[in-house]
Amino acid sequence: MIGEISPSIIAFILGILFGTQLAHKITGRMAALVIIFSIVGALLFGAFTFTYSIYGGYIMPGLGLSMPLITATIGIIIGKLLKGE
Amino acid sequence: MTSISTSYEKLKKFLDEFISGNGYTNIMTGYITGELQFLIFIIVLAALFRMFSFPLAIIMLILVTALALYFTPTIIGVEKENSNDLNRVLYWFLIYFAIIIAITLWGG
Amino acid sequence: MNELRGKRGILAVIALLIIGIGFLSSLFELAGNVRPGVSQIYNSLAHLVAPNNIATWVYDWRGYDTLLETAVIYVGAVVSAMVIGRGVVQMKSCPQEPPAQSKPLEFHIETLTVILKYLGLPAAILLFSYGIMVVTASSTSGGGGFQCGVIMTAAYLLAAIFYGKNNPIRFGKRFIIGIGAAGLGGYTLLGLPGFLTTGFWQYNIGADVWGIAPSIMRFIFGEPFRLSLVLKEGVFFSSPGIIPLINVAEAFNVIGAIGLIYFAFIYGWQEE
Amino acid sequence: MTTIPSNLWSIPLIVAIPLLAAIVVNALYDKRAIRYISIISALLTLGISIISPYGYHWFTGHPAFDPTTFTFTFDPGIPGFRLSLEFFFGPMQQIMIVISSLILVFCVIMATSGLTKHQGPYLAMIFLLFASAAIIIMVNDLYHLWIAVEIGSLIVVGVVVGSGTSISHKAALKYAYFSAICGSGLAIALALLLGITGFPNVSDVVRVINIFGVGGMETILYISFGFFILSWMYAGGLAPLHPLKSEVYGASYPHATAVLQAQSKLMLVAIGIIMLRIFGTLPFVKEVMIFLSIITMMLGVVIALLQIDFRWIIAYLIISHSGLVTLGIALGTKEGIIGGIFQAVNDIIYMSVLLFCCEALYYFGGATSTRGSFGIAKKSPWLCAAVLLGAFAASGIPPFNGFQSEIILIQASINAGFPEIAVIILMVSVTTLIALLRAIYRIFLKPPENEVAANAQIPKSITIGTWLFIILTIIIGVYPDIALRFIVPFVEGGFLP
Repeated sequence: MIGEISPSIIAFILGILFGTQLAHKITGRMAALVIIFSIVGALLFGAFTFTYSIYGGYIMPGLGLSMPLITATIGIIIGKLLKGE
Repeated sequence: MTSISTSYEKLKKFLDEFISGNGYTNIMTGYITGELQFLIFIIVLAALFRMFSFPLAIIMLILVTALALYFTPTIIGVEKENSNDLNRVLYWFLIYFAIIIAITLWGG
Repeated sequence: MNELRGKRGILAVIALLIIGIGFLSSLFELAGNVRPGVSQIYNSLAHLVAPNNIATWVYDWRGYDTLLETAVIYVGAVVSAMVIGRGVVQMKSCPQEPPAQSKPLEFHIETLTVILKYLGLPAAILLFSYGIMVVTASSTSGGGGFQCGVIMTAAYLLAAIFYGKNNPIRFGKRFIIGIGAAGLGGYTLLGLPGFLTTGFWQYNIGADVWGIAPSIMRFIFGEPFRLSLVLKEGVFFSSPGIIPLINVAEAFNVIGAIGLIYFAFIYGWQEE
Repeated sequence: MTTIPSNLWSIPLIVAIPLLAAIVVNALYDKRAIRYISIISALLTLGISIISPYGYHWFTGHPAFDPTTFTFTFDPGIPGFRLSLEFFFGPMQQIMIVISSLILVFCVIMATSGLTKHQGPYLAMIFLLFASAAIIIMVNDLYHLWIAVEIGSLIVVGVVVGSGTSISHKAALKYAYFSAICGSGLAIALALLLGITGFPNVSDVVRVINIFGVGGMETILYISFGFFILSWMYAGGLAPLHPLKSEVYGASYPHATAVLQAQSKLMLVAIGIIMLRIFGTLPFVKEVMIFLSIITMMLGVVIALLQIDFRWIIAYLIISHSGLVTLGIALGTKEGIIGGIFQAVNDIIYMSVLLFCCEALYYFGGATSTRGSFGIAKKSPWLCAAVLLGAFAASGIPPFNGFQSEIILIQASINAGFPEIAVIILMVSVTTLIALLRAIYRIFLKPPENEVAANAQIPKSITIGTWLFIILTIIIGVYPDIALRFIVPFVEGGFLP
């Protein structure tokens, strides 16, 4: 269902919006660190209840990824890159 | 017991402590009018207690009149109790609330 | 506390006792006698709206109430900033004492350890994405908007503590005010589609419990958040409608409001 | 009034337009566009409240539940239980909101022309103040009631703080302190009511109490009433919280005080009527309300006699006249409620005249203290005439509007069996005149001893506003039916049609 993707898309857009508000320099290593952390976090938080597909974050019983957390982190880094500096 | 003229003297003495010069007569007028108004007000208010019971109203009327005349000028006390100090407002607030609850819960 | 000493203190204690006895006796009477009333009807209808009862009740059943509760946060922030000196007005014709202007706080960040210095920024970024995750999760779990705002501003405060004036999260004055205005304004305006099509303000046209909205509006606002609920009884489809959008607006409003309070208290407010 | 719709279009707009205007002007902060946006929004609100028909609005579009047939209905004529929360816009609400928004229009014009540059947040507060007043007068459910009182008190703080002086900061802080007590007290009262009835809608609460009774749980109703009274005192500035409220009135700019006093009168009327509807049948409830009103009336007017600043005299008189409003409602008879609501309308109008005149004094360099004499009558005779007429209206002298409502109140109290109250009302009106004339004589009439600005330019908006409201006082005074035809059907129709 489309309701399972749209949270990730909203999270991505919000990430870009707030990413533009970062002023500090972000190195490539830091970006990689943050994304890895976010994937670990996504595993910990799990998929939302009532999601039943891979794109919703549900992989198998007991294992799910919180997709908005990952897309938000990517969005923040992209937003930071867009802003430049 | 105090008469009106001695009440005037007392008020004048009270005002002399913090007022001098121009505003004097104007403020004195306000105080003496306020004093008389307040006396009448509380006497009428005491009479209103007849809505609860008639004997209570008579007792209140006599009591309030006697106390008011004894304690004149009352307006100084009224002004003092009217202060915007938080603790004083809170105190009166508590008293009012307690009286309201006492009257409504156990009055009947 | 001189006012409450002596005779007055005793009277105040007696008054408090009377109030306490009255209040407790009323609670004692109420215990076990609560009438369910309208909540029975609410419970029987809640599943029609969304898989999320709390969000449904807060946003779907209550009208201006929730909107104004959101506005309370906004107003609180504006008033706090006014106390600091933002938007203080004076009569042009009649000069008064100059308004209070608060100075920024003084920071001592020399003692920062290396770990904090290098992990502070990633932590702030992860907190940001956590906040965003919370607000997007709100279509399937309770609340979310307010929590997102609080988490985001906590990240802001954290970064301010770590880095002081060189805050890597540089919420500017205009960004904070703008996002707060966009949040509360967006929340208010989200009532408009329902108002224009059905006549009821903030009618949840995406969920459309009572079937009074035009189908095109139901499609626009309902379809993006439609979920399938796989239950024992079968598969159901339901959409929270405009509730996720309201949640995002609420999050923006709270970020603007609490961010403004933090900004004004940490960095002071100087008119440029 | 043949059909009363359950989705009246105007109700949400009356609240949403000020809310959106507040958001926009706060974001614009110091741009010139603020002036135009705020004036247009105020005029829009006024226009909508004038042309709007009467009816309900059920927010979020959930229908009523008809307990006899177990069906849902959008027809408000059927006595069902309301699922969603409702506002009601009737004739009484109409006249109250029209007059408040008229004040809002003038207040906004005065503020944008007379204040310094950074006026966005301040104007936002004034718009929200109006919105909270409009909500509270239309509200018919417990949730909105609470939130309107809560946001109303917070906004009062903002309006007062806006002037930035130390005295206004103090006043605001003290007022905010009590909002914590009274706001949560109202929440407790509403929670208790919700607990024993199970319905958040006031009409439903009343119906449940009337049909099913409270099952021997009167204690809960009484405690709920006690907390209700606290918020009534707080929102309207009744004794013993009048020192804080009068400080709020005195410490803000007079144009803001005009909106503030309108808001608190609306709060008094709205909460008072809700209290009468829910608790009116309990013994001792009306008596408590009557005593509270009388004490407020007399303390306000007596303390006003002692003040030495025109602003503070008006502030205490507003408090005192709030007591007149609540007295009428507390009497509980139809006549009394008509008198109380009518008094609120008149009070808002003539106090605005006095406050606008007080605002004009700022253009003479802020000469509001009665310690000096400024001889302003010579410099601006029309202003002096206006303030005298305002004082006459406030003290109930015919042919002004104060006379009409006070005579109704006096008759109502005599008919209710309390001639003493009639005496007190008369004394209050006489003392109001004394208190005002004291200040007017010193500031306007007495030959000048102190220097004031020689050629002060009073803005046209103040002059127009003052005279418009004076004309209103005379029109209502000569022809009271123009206001009463809004109020009487509301009261005679059993509060809610």
